[in-house]
Amino acid sequence: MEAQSKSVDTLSHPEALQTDVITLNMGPQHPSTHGALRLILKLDGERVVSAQPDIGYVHRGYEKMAEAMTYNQYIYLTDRLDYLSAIFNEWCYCLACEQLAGIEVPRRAEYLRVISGELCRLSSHLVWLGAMGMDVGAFTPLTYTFREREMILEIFDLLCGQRMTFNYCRIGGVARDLPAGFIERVRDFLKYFERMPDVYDRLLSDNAIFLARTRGIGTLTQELAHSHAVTGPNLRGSGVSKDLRKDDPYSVYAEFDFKVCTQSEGDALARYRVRVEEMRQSARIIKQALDQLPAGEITAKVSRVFRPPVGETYARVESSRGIQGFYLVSDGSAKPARCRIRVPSFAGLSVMPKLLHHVQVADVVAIMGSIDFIVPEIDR
Amino acid sequence: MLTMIGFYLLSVLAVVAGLFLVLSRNLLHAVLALAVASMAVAGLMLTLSAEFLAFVLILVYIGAVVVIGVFAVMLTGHFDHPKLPTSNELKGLGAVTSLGLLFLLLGVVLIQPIAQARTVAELSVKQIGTLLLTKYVLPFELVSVLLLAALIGAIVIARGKED
Amino acid sequence: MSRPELQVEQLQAAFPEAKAEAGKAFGPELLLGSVEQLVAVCEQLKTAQEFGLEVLEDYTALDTGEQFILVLRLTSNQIITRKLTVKVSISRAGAKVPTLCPVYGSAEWYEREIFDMFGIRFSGHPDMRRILLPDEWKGHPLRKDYKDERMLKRPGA
Amino acid sequence: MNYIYDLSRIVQWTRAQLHWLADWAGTSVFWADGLGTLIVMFVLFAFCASVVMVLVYAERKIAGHMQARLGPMRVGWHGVLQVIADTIKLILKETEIPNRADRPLYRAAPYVVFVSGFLALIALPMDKNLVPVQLNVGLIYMIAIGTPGVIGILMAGWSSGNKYSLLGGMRSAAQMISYEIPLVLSLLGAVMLAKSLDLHTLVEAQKIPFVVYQPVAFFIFLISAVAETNRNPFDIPEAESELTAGFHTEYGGIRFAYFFLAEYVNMFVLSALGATVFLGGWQGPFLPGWCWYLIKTGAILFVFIWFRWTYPRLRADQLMDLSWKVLTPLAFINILVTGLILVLM
Repeated sequence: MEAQSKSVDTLSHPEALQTDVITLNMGPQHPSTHGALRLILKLDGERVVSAQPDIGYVHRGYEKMAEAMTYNQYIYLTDRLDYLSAIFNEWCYCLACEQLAGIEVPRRAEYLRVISGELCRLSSHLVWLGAMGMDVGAFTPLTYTFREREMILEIFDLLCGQRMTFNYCRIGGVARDLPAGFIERVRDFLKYFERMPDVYDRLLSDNAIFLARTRGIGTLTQELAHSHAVTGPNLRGSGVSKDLRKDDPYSVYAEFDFKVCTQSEGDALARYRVRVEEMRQSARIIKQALDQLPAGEITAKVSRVFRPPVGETYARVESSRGIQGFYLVSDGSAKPARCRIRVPSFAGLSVMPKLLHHVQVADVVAIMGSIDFIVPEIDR
Repeated sequence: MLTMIGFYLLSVLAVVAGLFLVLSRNLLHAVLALAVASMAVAGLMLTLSAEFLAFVLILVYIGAVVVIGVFAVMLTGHFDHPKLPTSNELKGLGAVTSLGLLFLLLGVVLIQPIAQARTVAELSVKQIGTLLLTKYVLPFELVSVLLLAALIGAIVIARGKED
Repeated sequence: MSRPELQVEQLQAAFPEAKAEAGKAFGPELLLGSVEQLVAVCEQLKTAQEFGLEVLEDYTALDTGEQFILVLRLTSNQIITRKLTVKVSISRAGAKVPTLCPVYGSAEWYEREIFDMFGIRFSGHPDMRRILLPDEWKGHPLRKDYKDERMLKRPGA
Repeated sequence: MNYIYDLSRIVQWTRAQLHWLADWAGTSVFWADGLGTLIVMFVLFAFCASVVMVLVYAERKIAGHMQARLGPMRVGWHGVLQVIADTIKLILKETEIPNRADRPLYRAAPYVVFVSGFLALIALPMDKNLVPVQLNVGLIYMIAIGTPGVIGILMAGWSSGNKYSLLGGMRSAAQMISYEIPLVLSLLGAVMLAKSLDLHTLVEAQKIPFVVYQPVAFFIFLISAVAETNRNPFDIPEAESELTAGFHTEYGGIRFAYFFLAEYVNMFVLSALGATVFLGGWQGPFLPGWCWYLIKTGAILFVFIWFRWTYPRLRADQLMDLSWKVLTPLAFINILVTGLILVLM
């Protein structure tokens, strides 16, 4: 109030013209936080001074729950970590169990896992693509990508009776063999889907406004990516060709011919390009897997009560968002002594304060969208 | 008759809004009162069939002055404190200025017969334009230069030192 | 950078105070003698040419009942097949662990999570708060001695 | 020939009836004029409401078909009654006022915004003899009367007591002010050609629509008009992914409906202005004038809708850059070139 009664010489005191920094709580209920995430933004006008994510709104104690459940009981829970690409969670968990007990998974089961996993990657990237368009203000791509995603979900419905939380993988294999007509259905879909990445490209990446909104935005340098353990498409968008499917092949990935897509820029556009290209590669992998699908058993002989020997393991798979890891410690009983879940989004989000430093409010949304995190997975 | 009723209603509105503008403790309300007052004055001009002036008044006073005012008030904050003083140490000077202005205006009104003011108001846009670019070209250009200087000055102050 | 995989002998030679083993889970295992070495060892693993492990992929803890074990998974983004597990035992009674934040950026959140779940405090951490649980939560759930009257007993357990 | 479609005859007839009524009742012409004004206002409001209803339905349908879906289908044939159902819902809804709101401003804001858009309608010539108020500075009126809308948006943004609203309101006002400049400048070229600010004369002067002579100006006008109405790709004030809904985040029920109404009225007004100044207004062969007026306005409106469902959103600073660094200089150059050609010819 003193400023009102005394005249302030603004030229010699520029701070008198300074505007207040306002604190803006983005979330936990906000359309672009993609779940119950709170982002505490400090704004100077339109510019972000600091951004601090606040997580834990959907913490369900997954790691604690594992200690009270048998190995088999836990499988269906893992679906609810990254619900957009649920197969990878089950797959990774089952992989960890199999490593613990030294179980050899039949080749047909591995193929089925690859097919469902890559379909899942497709659907997850489709959701991401639509949401990314939405975040920068284009509503239309969402309806297109959801149309295709719906087809994939129907395929999953056919495969395991569920659209999102599949509960398909089992320790030692998968739950069911392919239903009749499945292969034709997937082939039809792939034929249809072939030209779709180009359609999305025409919708978004040929658009000058989309380019202006994403190029040079939220640049994730390699140093930052290394330091914050960023993995998956985000890392590949920064020019690091790291893909477990290629570099540390698990399952039967070594038998497929596909490319690891990278972009060197590290900005939101690069991450977008990587994901669109990954969709093409996933489609290729599915096609090869369908062609080479071997006959045989779909599950290994595993006793009903799964009791792995004492020991520990750390299994990793390349999920749609990066490296998903399960660290299981067995004390010889039917329940894990410790189950640690390494999720890609956790690291992806921890880099956020660095990426959001000194950007504009509108870019916050674009950057968050381009990083592609899943809140239930972060909170576990 | 309709115009007469309109004239008196608008006059009352203008005065009330003006008083509210001066007396309100909430800066934002005050600025908005200025908008209402400008609107009322523009309406008065319409009743005097000075359409062009009326719309220019709306454009400049509401579209520019009031909006900038609202921005300034919002950006500085502290605008609705109940203890906000409605006067300051320049009270005396302000009184003298406004009284002087009042007498000046009264003088003009008394000297000029109303009828003549009517005809002036009925000048068409074309005539105003012609006058601005012939008879009053020098003041017009001077005002432009002044405004330009003010604009640049404002930018210099707002930018501050390069950081 | 001749050999992509890290060798146990190489590790043992570089860190004589620690114990290197051929681990089964995730690359070789390096068992540190004391937690004070942690930062220096990680610094060397990250910066030294022959290791180049610049990614802290995962950092978690384990409650064995008698002690806590900190488990670090280090990988490299340059030589991608490279991986290493670093383990260090600490006492359950309020041991102070030096923070890894200056070495690995990802450690900041991982350490907050370990604190949240196990109550292990990290000295020098810039923001030692709970991360997943609410700030007013009592206890640290992943400790084996954690009790909560709201916890349900599963039938047969 | 098009006797029955000539709406201006209905207007003349109504006026004659009113005067006859005044004579018959022995009252003065003043009352007849007053009653006439009321009728005009009522008819305009009805027109305005029906235009908005048609527009909202059209927008939802067009959006639906652009997005590989159908749009509203349930209420009425192909969902034609959907808008009415929505209106009823909005009217019946309980209106709440946030605790931290500045109540008088909060209440007033939607009406300020709406009235400002509505008043612009009265100067638009819809047909040769069909214009509610004939103004010889009609164009300046159209530009001036929109400005209180900015104040209304600022009022809404500030009085809601919500940071998102405040940011949205400020962005909106900044945007509208910035785009008003190229918008006005783009219209000047046409004014120079017609040598008049009267919308009626402007239309009459267009034997060939001015868009042929002034393509650049029309382009600038179109972009500025989209920005002026805060629609995608310039819907930064409302940017639902960042600011949830901008200045009307805290509004609901009938007050929200007024904002909604205002948005579409503004869209219509600007499209109609574009049709009047650049596309030759009510001039056209075969059909009666008001049909041409509606067709041309509809064409521009379709472009508005098309933009919205195709483009992503620009960022605030990119938006300002576009206005100040591209459109404004371009508009000035356009005026200069037009002036030069007019002088030389």
